[in-house]
Amino acid sequence: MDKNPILRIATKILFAPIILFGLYVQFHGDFGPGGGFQAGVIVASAFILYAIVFGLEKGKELFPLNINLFLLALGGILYGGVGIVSMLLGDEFLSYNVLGSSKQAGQHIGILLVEFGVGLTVSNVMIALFYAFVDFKSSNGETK
Amino acid sequence: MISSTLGVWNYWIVFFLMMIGLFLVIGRKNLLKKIVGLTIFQTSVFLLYITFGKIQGGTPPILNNINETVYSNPLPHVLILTAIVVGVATTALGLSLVLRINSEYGSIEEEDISAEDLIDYHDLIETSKKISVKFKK
Amino acid sequence: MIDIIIKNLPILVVLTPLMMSLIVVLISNNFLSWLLTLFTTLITLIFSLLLYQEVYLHTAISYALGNWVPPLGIEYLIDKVSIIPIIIIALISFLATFFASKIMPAEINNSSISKVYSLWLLAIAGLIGLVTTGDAFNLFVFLEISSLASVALVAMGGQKDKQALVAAYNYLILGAIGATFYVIGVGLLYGITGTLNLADLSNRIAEISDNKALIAGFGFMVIGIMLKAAVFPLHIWLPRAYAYAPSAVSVLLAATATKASLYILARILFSVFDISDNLVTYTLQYIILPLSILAMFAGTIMAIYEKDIKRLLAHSSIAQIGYITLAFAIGTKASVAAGFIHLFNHALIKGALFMAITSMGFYINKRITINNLSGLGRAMPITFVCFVICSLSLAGIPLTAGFISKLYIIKASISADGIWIAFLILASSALSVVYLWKMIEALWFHESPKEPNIKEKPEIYIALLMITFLNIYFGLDASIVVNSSFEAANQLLGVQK
Amino acid sequence: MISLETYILITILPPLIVCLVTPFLSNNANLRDFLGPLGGIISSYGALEIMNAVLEGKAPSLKLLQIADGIKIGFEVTPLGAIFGLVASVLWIFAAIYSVGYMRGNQEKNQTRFYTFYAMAVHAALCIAYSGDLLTLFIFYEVLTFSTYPLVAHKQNELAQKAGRLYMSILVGSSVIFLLPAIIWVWVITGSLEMSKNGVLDGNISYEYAPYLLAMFVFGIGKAALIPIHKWLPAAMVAPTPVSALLHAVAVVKAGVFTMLLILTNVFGIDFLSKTGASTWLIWLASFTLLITSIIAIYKDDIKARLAYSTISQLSYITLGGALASAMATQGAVLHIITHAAGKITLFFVAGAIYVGAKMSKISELNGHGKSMPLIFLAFFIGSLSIIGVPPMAGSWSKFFLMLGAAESGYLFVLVVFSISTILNAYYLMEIPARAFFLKKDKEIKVKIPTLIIIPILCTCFLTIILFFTMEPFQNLTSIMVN
Repeated sequence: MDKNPILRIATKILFAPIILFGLYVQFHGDFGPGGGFQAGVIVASAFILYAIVFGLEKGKELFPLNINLFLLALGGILYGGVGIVSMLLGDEFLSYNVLGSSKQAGQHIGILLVEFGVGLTVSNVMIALFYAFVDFKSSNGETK
Repeated sequence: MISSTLGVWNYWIVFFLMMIGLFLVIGRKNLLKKIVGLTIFQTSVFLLYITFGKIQGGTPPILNNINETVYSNPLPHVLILTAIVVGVATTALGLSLVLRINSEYGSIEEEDISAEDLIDYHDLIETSKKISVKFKK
Repeated sequence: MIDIIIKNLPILVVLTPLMMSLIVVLISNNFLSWLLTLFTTLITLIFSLLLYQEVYLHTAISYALGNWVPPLGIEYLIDKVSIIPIIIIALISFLATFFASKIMPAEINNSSISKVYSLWLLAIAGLIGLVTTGDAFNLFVFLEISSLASVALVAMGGQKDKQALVAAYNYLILGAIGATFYVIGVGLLYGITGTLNLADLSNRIAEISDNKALIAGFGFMVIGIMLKAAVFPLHIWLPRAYAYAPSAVSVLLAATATKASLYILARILFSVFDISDNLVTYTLQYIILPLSILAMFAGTIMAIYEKDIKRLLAHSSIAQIGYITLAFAIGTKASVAAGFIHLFNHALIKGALFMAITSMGFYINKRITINNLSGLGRAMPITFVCFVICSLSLAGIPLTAGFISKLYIIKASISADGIWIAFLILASSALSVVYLWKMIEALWFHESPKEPNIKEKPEIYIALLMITFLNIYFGLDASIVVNSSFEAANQLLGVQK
Repeated sequence: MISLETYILITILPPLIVCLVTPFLSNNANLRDFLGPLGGIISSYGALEIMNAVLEGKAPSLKLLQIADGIKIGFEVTPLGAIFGLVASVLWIFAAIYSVGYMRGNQEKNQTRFYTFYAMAVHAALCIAYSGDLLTLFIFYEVLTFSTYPLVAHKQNELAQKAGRLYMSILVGSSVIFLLPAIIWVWVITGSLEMSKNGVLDGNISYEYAPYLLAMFVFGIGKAALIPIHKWLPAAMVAPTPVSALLHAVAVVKAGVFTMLLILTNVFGIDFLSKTGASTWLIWLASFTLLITSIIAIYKDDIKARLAYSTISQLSYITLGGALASAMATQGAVLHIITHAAGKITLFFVAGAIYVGAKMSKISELNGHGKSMPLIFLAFFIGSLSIIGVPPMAGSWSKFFLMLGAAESGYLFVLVVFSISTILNAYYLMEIPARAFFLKKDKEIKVKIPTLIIIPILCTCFLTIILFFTMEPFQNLTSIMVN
């Protein structure tokens, strides 16, 4: 497939807009439809598309497995971290009110961070699943 | 009577899908088809929840400035978002298991697999018989 | 700092293993990842013990997640009932992690050990979350977290024996069906009552009477949980999953996985629905009671004819689950308390037995069948003595923990005018001596073809000694377990009965 | 002044200590073998002191452990317990000496394991004797069963293992399926696990249920070897003779009938039983067992098997004495525990001595060997006389009281049963010395019996005679018990 110029060019053109759209969905999630789950899948689709067109090797060069695993964990840690910070600030777990100067600001910051964590994890899980299935023979075949 | 039975057509669809899914899981001997069935089964549950959340004439639950707007219940949607994620995880894990099984057994038909396992089990019993004969001597 | 910890204990017991599982997956050093896991389970255990203290100070702790007040937000509810499974899971997971140090590397590829520990913590977090949460849907999520993690753990046994994959697959499919059944039930109840909070649900259900969707929802929920709890005849996933999982995983799962589900079953039957309700009474009397009795005998008889020891123990688990559900099914305060006593004691017993058997398997490095055990008892006296003590405990021989639970179950059944149930329980426990004795005889009296030369490793037997000690300790001083279980039953069944 | 609690410990701890120390002495055989008799002497001293205290009307008690509300392990000595404790500990001295002679003379394997579990079994028996409530009784009853399994299966061959399985399945099965629920039933209806001198059931259970509860107890106490559950005792005879002697003539079976008597007197109460007639069926069952096993004994050629059936029949005397539910009969039953123990242990010792000395275990092989082992067969003769109940042997007292009791309670057919059984006893026991002394020898056999075997035989043999003259304190104890 990597010999086909149309696909290659189209992928190169589309790659950045897909990620951009993902980020839009991610950060617009505060006010409208959207959020971490959807954005994560969209962002992941960009990397998956790249790997499909240019081959798994190239895809792994672009987005190595260990970074994938690290970001996957980081997303979860970010989510939990927000909760822990709110606990340290003397409120319940994941209570955003205490994060900012006012309750509203706190909610903003909280939602943003948590959704970002979700987005990171979802996109990386998607990519990890893709790698695992495509790469089945060479690795052990264990999904995460 | 008819209207009250057919009027709840969305529930009919839900339970129709549910039965299809369950039947596939139970009835099919192919491990992959079982997973397909499982997914259909889970999807029917998603629909069930969404049905609960829908209010006739309701709009998406996004705040607008028109008074007396009827909103649909957003909670089931949120729940189902979670349930979808769970479903994806289940499917992914199931598929990866099927892949592994295929590479180990060379088949994803339940009969082939249980036949091979049965041979293994008989081996176990045979060896145990041999060993117990040894004891008696 | 202490204040913060005390205040947030209900979430911390879940959060600690959950967060640490994300960190452990990043560590490439196997020993370090084990150490971190051990540390995490230790912290969880300490938290859960603190929580025990707190619960007895305040009778029940309600924790609103994100400060959203229940019943709107998700509530974590710890009362005298849920603290029992929390302690069980925290305790067993600590001991099992300790036990895993040498066993795990022997069965798992070096590269995937830290991932296994990550899944391990995830499973623990799922199980504890299952128990702490007071929200019906959150419960489903934790149910799936724990079962997906357990499935993946079981599948790790595939590196040694490919049958583990099939076992894991069956576990996955049946587990998913169980969970989906549960979630259908929750959906139907939500449709009627409009709430997901378990406490609120129970209040609103009390107001509704004679609603068909209510009955359907109840049925779906109970069947789903029974599938998860491996109540006979919904147990078929269990023996294989336990038998082919990696050794340490069998220890963890056998001791904890079904216990959490059994707790949920009790919660649904007695707390969400009301025991005085005909629906519950009929379910207990005409469904759970006969099934439990069948389970007691079927499990025991299957165990008697089984050659593979891990499967044998799994079959015996089915019988033991039968005792617990039987105690629930009798439905008096004393019997429910007895059920909780056995819940606790059986976790200790089965954990110990699996530890003993799998460490024998570790030394001989073979699949553990009854004949491979010949003469091993003499080669490894410490493991053997622990095994004998814990089998006696399983058979319900005095001075062990198992005796206490059997004593209370029988007492409860006799005081509920069910002396025939007492006879059945005792008959099946007498039968269980048959398979236990079969193993002990093989271990001690049979001559093995070649006398194995084995040196027992302290890393492995220390955990075993600890859990065996607990088995004896709770047989000699059972007042803590007994009192907590009676408190739990009081809280679960309310004051009226 | 040592307190009474300490005396309980002095009695029950030595066997436990012996049991715990023995495994570490496998390299030092002499010290290991010396421990048993030493422990026996200390235990007997404690048991004697306790008996004196009980004679003065005290009831020594000791709470060991509180398991949970209402469940405890504790000791409280009853007159019956004092007697059984003394019997078990005194006979342990002789049996320990004897077993050293036997095991060495026979060159048995795994001697350390043997002594370990031997001491364990004695410990359990003593704990049963002094147990203060039903649960303690049950717990040590089970401990006794489990600790004797390695002894029964000592030879580790197929026969021994089969016997061991039968032994375990009957004893554990019966106790777990019947005894435990019966105890819990009592717990449920009386609200506690305590026993009391006059029974605890009166007023708590309706008369129609009492026989069923009694049946659960009777069939639960497999160690008392009533007829449908007696098979384990002959099977257990594959064990080395010291085991058969101490455990299956004294500790285990006596623990069974002791439990039976304790249940009949301290749970049901004699008055309650005679008032309700709940034990009438037990009289019939015990009489039946008594006769049938005596007849079976005649047909057994193996010495130990014959002695085993004789034991079953003698145990039924004791059960029968309890079931008659009269003061006199109960006294007779308790005394029979002592006299039969002394007599039967002598007989078993002799059987073992013949096996060690001449490698013979069949009665038909004994013809004419009386002259080569005169002391041994004389002891057997005296022991038999005691069992049959001929004065001046101890056994005559207990039979006398049992018969008085039967007359007192009005079951005259029991008297007939006793007389028939006595004739049968005489027949099957006397055959052995008669063959040895009066028939012609078939073949010459070199006989060599270790001194350590002969000494205890002579001691127990004298004991049967001495007991005839010193029955008074025991009789006083039993009268404390029934009044």
